[in-house]
Parts: sequence; structure tokens; C-alpha cells
Amino acid sequence: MGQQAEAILHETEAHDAHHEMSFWDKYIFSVDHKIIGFQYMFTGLIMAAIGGYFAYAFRMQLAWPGEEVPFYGLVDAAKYNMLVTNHGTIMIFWVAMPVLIAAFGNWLIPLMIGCDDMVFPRLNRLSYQIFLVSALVLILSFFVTGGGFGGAWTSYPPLSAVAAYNLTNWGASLWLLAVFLEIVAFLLGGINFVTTTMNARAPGMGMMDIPIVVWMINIAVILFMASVGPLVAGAVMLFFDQRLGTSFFIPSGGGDPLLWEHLFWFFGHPEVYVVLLPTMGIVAEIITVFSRKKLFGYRTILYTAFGTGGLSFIVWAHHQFVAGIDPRMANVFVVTTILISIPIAEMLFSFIATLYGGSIEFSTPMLWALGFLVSFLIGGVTGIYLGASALDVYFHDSYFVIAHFHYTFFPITIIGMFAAITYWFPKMFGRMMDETLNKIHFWGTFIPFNGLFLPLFLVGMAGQHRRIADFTQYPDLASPDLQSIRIFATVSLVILLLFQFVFIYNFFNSMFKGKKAPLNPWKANTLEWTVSSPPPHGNFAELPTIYRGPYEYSVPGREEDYWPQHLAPNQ
Amino acid sequence: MNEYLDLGLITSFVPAASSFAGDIDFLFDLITIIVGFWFVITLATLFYFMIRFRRREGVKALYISGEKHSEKVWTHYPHYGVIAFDVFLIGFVIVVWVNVKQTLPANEDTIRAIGQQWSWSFVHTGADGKLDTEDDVNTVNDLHVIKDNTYHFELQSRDVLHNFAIPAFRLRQDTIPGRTIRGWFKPTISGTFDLQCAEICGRGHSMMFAAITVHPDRKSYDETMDAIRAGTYESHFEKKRQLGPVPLPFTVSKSETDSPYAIELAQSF
Amino acid sequence: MSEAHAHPNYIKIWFWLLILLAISVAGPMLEIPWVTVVTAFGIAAVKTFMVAAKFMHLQFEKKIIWYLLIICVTFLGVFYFGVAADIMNSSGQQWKDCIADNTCIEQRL
Amino acid sequence: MSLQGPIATHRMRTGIPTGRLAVWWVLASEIFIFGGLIMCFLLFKFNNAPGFEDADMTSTAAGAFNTFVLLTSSLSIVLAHAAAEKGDIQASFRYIWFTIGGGLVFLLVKTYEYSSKIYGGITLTENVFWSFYFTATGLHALHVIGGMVIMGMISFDVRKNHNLQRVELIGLYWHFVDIVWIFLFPILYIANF
Repeated sequence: MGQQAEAILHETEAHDAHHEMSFWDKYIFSVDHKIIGFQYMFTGLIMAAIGGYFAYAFRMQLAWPGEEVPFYGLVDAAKYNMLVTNHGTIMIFWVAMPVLIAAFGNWLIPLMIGCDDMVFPRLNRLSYQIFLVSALVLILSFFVTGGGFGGAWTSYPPLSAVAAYNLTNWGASLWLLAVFLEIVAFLLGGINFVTTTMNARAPGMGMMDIPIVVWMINIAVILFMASVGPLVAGAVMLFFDQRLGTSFFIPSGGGDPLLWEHLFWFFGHPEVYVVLLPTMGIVAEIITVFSRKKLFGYRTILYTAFGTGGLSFIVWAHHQFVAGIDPRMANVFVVTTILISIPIAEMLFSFIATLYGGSIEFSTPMLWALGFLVSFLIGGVTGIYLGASALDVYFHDSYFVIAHFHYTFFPITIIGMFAAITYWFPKMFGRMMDETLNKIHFWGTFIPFNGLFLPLFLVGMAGQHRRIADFTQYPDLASPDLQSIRIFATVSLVILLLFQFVFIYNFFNSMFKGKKAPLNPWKANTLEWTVSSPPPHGNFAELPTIYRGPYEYSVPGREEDYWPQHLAPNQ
Repeated sequence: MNEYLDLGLITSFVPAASSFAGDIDFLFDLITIIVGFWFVITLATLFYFMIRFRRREGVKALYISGEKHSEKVWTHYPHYGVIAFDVFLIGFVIVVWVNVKQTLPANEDTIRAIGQQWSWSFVHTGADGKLDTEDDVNTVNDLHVIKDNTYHFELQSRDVLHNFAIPAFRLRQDTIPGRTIRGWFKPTISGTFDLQCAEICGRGHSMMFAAITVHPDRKSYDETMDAIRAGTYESHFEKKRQLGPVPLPFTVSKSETDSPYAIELAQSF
Repeated sequence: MSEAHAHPNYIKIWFWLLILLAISVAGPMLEIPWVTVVTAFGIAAVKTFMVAAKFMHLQFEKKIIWYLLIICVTFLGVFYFGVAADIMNSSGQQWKDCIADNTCIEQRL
Repeated sequence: MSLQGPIATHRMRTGIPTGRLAVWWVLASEIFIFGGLIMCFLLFKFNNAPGFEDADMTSTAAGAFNTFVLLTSSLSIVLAHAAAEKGDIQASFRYIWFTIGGGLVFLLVKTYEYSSKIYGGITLTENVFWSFYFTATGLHALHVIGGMVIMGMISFDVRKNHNLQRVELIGLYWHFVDIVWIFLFPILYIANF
């Protein structure tokens, strides 16, 4: 379609948008990608609150076992299992994915590639609606007879497949159904993202002019689509095992529980990169803007992302080193696992190299981005311990794994989310956030986060394994020293959670009462900063044409230290 | 291998009580040194850049694309270093792995461990050194071995996945229903250690732990076996278990080889 | 609407597909294992290729769709071979399937 | 070309129309779902899991007939696409309904097979082979039903000369369903290999 036709169409569209829309059409059943992005974001934030509340309940139980937890009540064994299981499930499927991929993907992709909406707006809405139903089904599963599912987020059969083993007949099935629906929602959403990026880029925007965050979200979505298929088949099989009495995964009926482990981790490991890559992209955007530097090695970062994605498909069995797989296979997977550190290390090095020679401003988004680099580095290097099969014999399912895992996922999900929200807030709501409160929130989250998870490395080294409601019964683990480490971690968690109220207050206060934001408060290059804040339906008053890459900061010979993508060379 | 390198990072928490525990501790120390080196260098660079290149009036940032070869080397050299260390590490890891999991050295005795919701049943071979004979000794949640003897273990499960984990031995292995999984260990320190179930196995997972007692010599072991046969043995495990104040809704069975099934337990609360 | 391209003779392709179908049904009747495998899977592959190339117009499609489909099949292959060592065997190093030879402890279910 | 929806939908940077590109992505993710299921089946099969000799008991004739039906309906939907491209709306409409009829025949044969198995006492829980049989064919049948419903909706659009490109899109999907069956047929119906 020619640009002229586009311009005509755009005019009629803009004209159509003038008629008044009811609240329902505008905010609930909207097909506008930005509103859908908000819907994902707020649902994700609410689910994050639930997940955090669960973490609070079971950490309190670990610190002061058997005592009534304030605002929760007594945590017994069944409740403890339910809490840890659903904490994990919620944080990965209902927080990390909707916020990082769906919310920011929806919000940013059309704006950053310079088009007026997703290519399939109604499919987009459907994807959110399915996602919402999945969240409701999950919440429903906490309240059915027998309680919520308590077989860990990996849900290994036969425990998850047989009600007599897990004692949560309906909880387990609803949990599985919720995960299934969530996957379907993201498959639909993902197809939309990829198609949009492939087909609807603004004129002039070549493959190497796409902002890294859009690239990363797309790679993540493709990884997700490719890895989740076998798990969808597996989920149907597991559901039949639960409800119809088949035995795909039950050995006495001829099935094999190891098959589920393979199906799950074939998805589960790429999933780590599915949530990692969007945050890497967000960080790339932020550090370039706040150090006024061109991204160091755009292509390198892109290729390492592809490399990581490809490699992530051949490392999955490192989750199963001691799960009864053939030990010879472990040698293959240990090589691939250690090798995956190479592209990721290269990517981190490139980010650090971007800072060289910069003019770094420590605003809150930049603090979050740097905080991400520091803490993800800890998460990354501790992964080497666990990828080493022989050492995994000791560390498998121990608190060392928990600490490592949270040192990767907390920076990815929570820090990445806050980095993105604080960075794009002016564009999303047209107002600035309060910088002082933001900084208080940053330090109040970052320090307790380390106070929470660093001690867990120590208890992990002491041989404490995960998913246990009360360690004081274990003679070797009951020592007061270890218990005081646990208490320290719990206190850190409580402090961390309390500081989130600062954010909530700041978020809503700034949303309604904050200082009006200028069009481009950070002086960034990418296209979303050229539209009014908040952007109207249809985004661009005039659809842009692209003349250069997204990271042309501090170009020699230019007075301004930034050079937006849409400005023609003579401007 | 820990005679080459011993930082004592893990042994300050848990004793190294099996023959391969030292190898695994060595790996931990080795990785700590390598990874620590990279970690410190990277973090130092990051912080140096953050401080050195903070915003100052009138100083414009450099324009570096990172696409030129002369610029790329700055990330490539450290990157080659990472590859070299990775290869070096993989070598050590595989050597230890082959030793711990892939090979079965000649043994003095065999034990069988059966996981079920939520207790461990152990079968000791008795005098003849063979399983599945008349003189087998069965115990619940109480495993007895002799110091410096090499043991093979056979793991089975009656219901769900469990994990046979002895942190002091640096040993973990899942048990899978429908499979027999073999492995070995050789205790080197006498004493009593925790034996945990390290794979979530249902409601009672938190309570599914046992004790492994390493006897200093055969005499002490035989006396214990006789006491178990006669029913007069008071389990070290029972003495040591301090039930915490958690109101877990059941207790683990004490005497029979078959502890009550999940359903019965479920009905009791 | 897509850009115009020459339509192949669909009836002819359909006719060939039916012949292949007849072979894949007749092949196993010889009861020679390798013939069965070749006729069952070899012909399934040929039929798939014909349907994809002609009916689905992959012949005229951009290369990127080919890459996409090839990557899909490759990853499935990776999955298969990664899992085969555990699931496609009844014994391996340090483990054996004990349901088959009845050496298992009695299962609860 | 009818101009509706956002401009984004009508851009074509890859040279592939957006709808068709999206359908290819749908098919890619479907390949993983059915591929995963078939891989699991083969893993059990080659491990000589008990029960897989029951492949003898499935009716090869019914399976072959269904393959024939699906191949023929694939032909008719591609003819519908060709007709739509030429602008022959009535022919396209007829071919689409011929395809839906093919789907219906397929489902009838399927129902006959299911009911004869279930009356013969063989259900989903018989053994792992039958679990796979019912799961795989059931999932496939759901795709057939879904395809028929969408085709029915599209056919009326076609008659109004709306969205003719959708004939090709549903065609792609239908061919994929056909291909899945081409693989299910040998693994489930052709006796032991």
C-alpha cells in the first residue's frame, strides 16, 4: 500500500476516533494496543501483589515456624506447598510474561516501529481476555475443596497426575487449565507481535534500525512459540491423566514420568530466555539514553540474542541431571549449558562497553538498569555452579538453586519492570514520576533484595533443600546460626515488600497529580517519544518515515546530542 | 581432588563424609575462583565506568558504534577468556561426573532404598551380602552403613518421584516409580547424618526425612542389625528428631516397613 | 488478496496423492518391516511435501517461510533425540525399567 | 482491497500479506503441538511399550477412506481459492461448501470408528496406545471442526465479495490439518512397523 493511500486512510481513521466512546469501549473492550498493554500491566501488577503476598506468608513460616503469620494465619504443610507452587507459577506465567512481554510488547512495538496499532487489534483483545480468564481460573483454584495445587510449578507427575497422591483433586486440574489458557493467550498475542514487527514497520526502517527492545521481545516470543508446543501436547496428556484416568505419565499403566520432565524443561529452559531477553532490551534502551551513547555493537547484541535463543533449546536437561536421566546424556548437556554463558557474557560485556566514554546520568530508570546489570551478573555467574553437572549433584533442588534462580528472575522481572515503568511513565500517562520517591523506592528494593537472596546461597551451601515447611526438624539444619540466616532473609523480604507501598503511592499520585511531562523528557531517539503523551488512538498524527538507527546519540558535528529516528537528514 | 585446592567453603557448613565429597568441594572451590575472578573484574569495570563517566557539564559523550574491529576486540578478548575458562571447567566437571554417577566401583555391600509418601524404607543385605534373601533387614527412615565400605544403592519408588539426598555425602538422586536406579557411595566419617527427600512428593514432603548412621566398624553395625531384628533397637533417628512446633497434621509411622499410605494419612486430618 | 501467481494443475496433484495413498495402504500388506516403514513414512513425507509445495503454494512463497518451517522440524528433531535416550530405552547406564521385568516394588496404583 | 482496520494491517514489509504471514506462524506453533504429540507416541512405540501391537485393531480401511476424504477436500479448498482469485464467487462458494461436506464425512467416519471401539470395550484408558489414539485423533478432529466452522463463516463473506483473501488463509489451515492426518494415518492405522 502506498504512502499516499496510508495518509488518506489515516485521516479518515482519525476522524472516526472523534466520536465519544463509552467507558467500556474505551478501557475494557478496547482494541487499542496501548489500552491492552495497560490491561496486561495492571493485571500483572495485581498478580505480582498476590505472588509477593504468598512469598511473605511462606518466608514468615520459615523464619518462625509454626507461628501464626500476621495477615495470613497458620501455614501448615498443605498450605505451604500451595503457597510455594503458586508463588512460582504466578511470578513466571502471570507476572514476568504479561508485564515484560505482553504489556511492554503491546505498548512499545507499534509505537517504536511507527505504525498506528497492532496488525490484528481484535486478536490482541482476545488474547488479553483469555489471559484474564486464565488468571481468574488460577485464583479460583485456591478456593476449591482440597485447596490449591501443591506439586511445585514444575508439576512433576505422578504427583500432579493422581489425585490420591497430591490430594488436591480439583486444585491440580484448575491449575493446569489456567496454565494452558495462559499459554494459548500468549501464542495468540505472540503471533500478533511477530507479524506486526515483520510487516508493519514504518517506511525506511530496515532490520538494523529496529530498537533492540523490539527485537528482543520478538525473539522471546518466537522462542516461546517454538518451545511451548510440546508442552501444550503434554498438558493435554497430563490433563487426561488427571481427569480421564489415562496413564501417559504413570509407570504402572505403561507411561513414563520422565517424559513430562523432558516436555516441561524443553519449554522451561527457553522460558528463562523468553523473559530475560525483553529485559535485556529494556536495559539497552535505558543505558543508551542515560549515558548518551550509541549502543556498543548493535549487531553483536542481536547475534548473541539469536545465539542464546538457539542454544537455549539444547540445554534443557541440565534441570534433570540427577532426575534419573541417563548419566551419559548429562555430559552433552553440561557442555551446551556452559557454552550458553558465552553469548550472554558477550551481551553483558557489550552493555558495559556502552557505558565507556558516556555521560551517565543517574536517574531512576538508569539506576534500575545498572542494578539489573549488577544483580544479573551474580545470577549469571552462580549459574555456572549449577550447570556443572557434578556440582549439581550437591546443589540440585537446594537453596543455592533458589538463590541463583531469584538472582536471575528478580532482576529480570521486578527490576526490569520497574526500569521500564519509570522510564516510559511520562509517555504512558503524560506526567513525570516523583524522582525522590522513585530513588527511595529503588534503594528500598535493591538493598533488601540482596539481603533476601544472598543469605540463601549460604543455607544452600549448608545442604538445605527447597520446598520444606520447617527446617528446624532436621537435625543437621536446625542450628541457630542457620535459623538466624533464615530470619535475616525474611526480615529483608518484609522490608522489600513495605517499600513497594512507596512505589504504589508514587505511581498513582504521579499519574493524576504529577508534573506535566514534556514530549521527550529523556531526549531519546526512538519513535515513541515523538507522539503526544499519552498517545491518542492511532498514535501518530502523521505516520513517520525512518532515516537512521535508534541509537544515534552524541553524533560528532551535531549540536544536539541526540538525533531522533524520524528526522530527515537535513533537519 | 581437594588436596589441590581446598577453600573449605562447603565444609564449614557440612562435613565431607563420603569419598567423592572432596571432589565436589574441589569443583565448588575451583568454580568460585574462576567465576570470582570474572565477577570481580566485570563488576570493577562496571563501577569504574559508572564513576569515571558520570555526567559533567560541557563534556560530551564519545561516539563509538562498536561495529569496527578495533572496537569489538574490547568485548572479544574477555569473551575468549570466558571460552577458555569454560573449556577448562567442562573438563574437570566431566571427570568428576563420570566418577560420581557414571561408574560403579567394586562394592562391599548393597542397600536398597524405597521412597514412598512419606517415608523411606531401607533394605540391608544382612550377613550374605545379597538383597532379596531371608536375612535381609528392613528399616524405616533409618539407614545403617559401615565406614570406608563402598556401597551400591538401588533406588525405587512406590508412588511419586522422591529424591535420595544425603548432603554430607554430596549425593542426590531422584527415585522414579517404575525404574530402578543405581549408584554408589563410600562413607568416610562415622556419625549420623540427615537423609532428605529432596523432590517435592506431596503434603508430607517436609516430614520425609531419615537418618543415615555410619558405623565406625563392622562390630557396631552387626550389633545394631541384631537389635533391629530383635526389635529392641531404639532408633537414633527417633531420639534425635525434634518435632518442631509446626502443627503438621500427621506423624510419620515408626515401626512397620510399610508406613501408612497417603490416603489414610489424608483421612486422619 | 495475494499477488497473482500461476496455479499448478491441482487435479493432477490430487491424482498423484491418491496413487501415493494406495501405495501406502498396499505397502504394509507385504508384511516386510522395512517396506512398511518406507511406504508408511516415506510416502507420508512425499505427500506432505506435495501438499505443502503445491496446495499451500510454498513453491511460490518467500524463503522466510521455508526457514521457519525447517527450524520447526529441526527443533522437534532436537527434542526427539534429547529425550530418546531416556524414554525410548528400557535400560541404560545405572538405570533400568523395572515394570517390564517385574522387579519393581509393588506400586500404590 | 477493502480498507478496514488499522493501517498496520495493510503494510507488507516482508512481501507476504499480513494475514497469510500470521497463518504461517499459527501453523508453525501447531507443528510443535502435533509434532510434540507424535514424537511422544514414537518414543513409546520404539520402546516397544506394551499395547502398541493394538495398532492392528484399528480399521485401516476407515483410516484410508478418511485420508482420501481429506485429500479430496484439500483439493476442493484450493480450487475455491483459485476460483476466488479469478473472481468467480459462486464457484468459490460451492467449493467451500464441498470442503465442509468433506469435513463432515470425515467426522462421520470418525464417529463410527470411535463408537465401534467404545462399544467393543476399548476406551481411552485401555492402554497407552489407545490413549494416544483417542487423544491424537480427538485433537485432530477438534481442528477439523474448528476449520469447518470458520469456513462456514468465510463462505458467506465470500458470497458478499468480502475478504476474499481469507479463502486462501483457511485453505492453508485446512491443508495443515490434512498433513497432520497424513502423519497420523500411518502411525495409528497401518499395522506394526
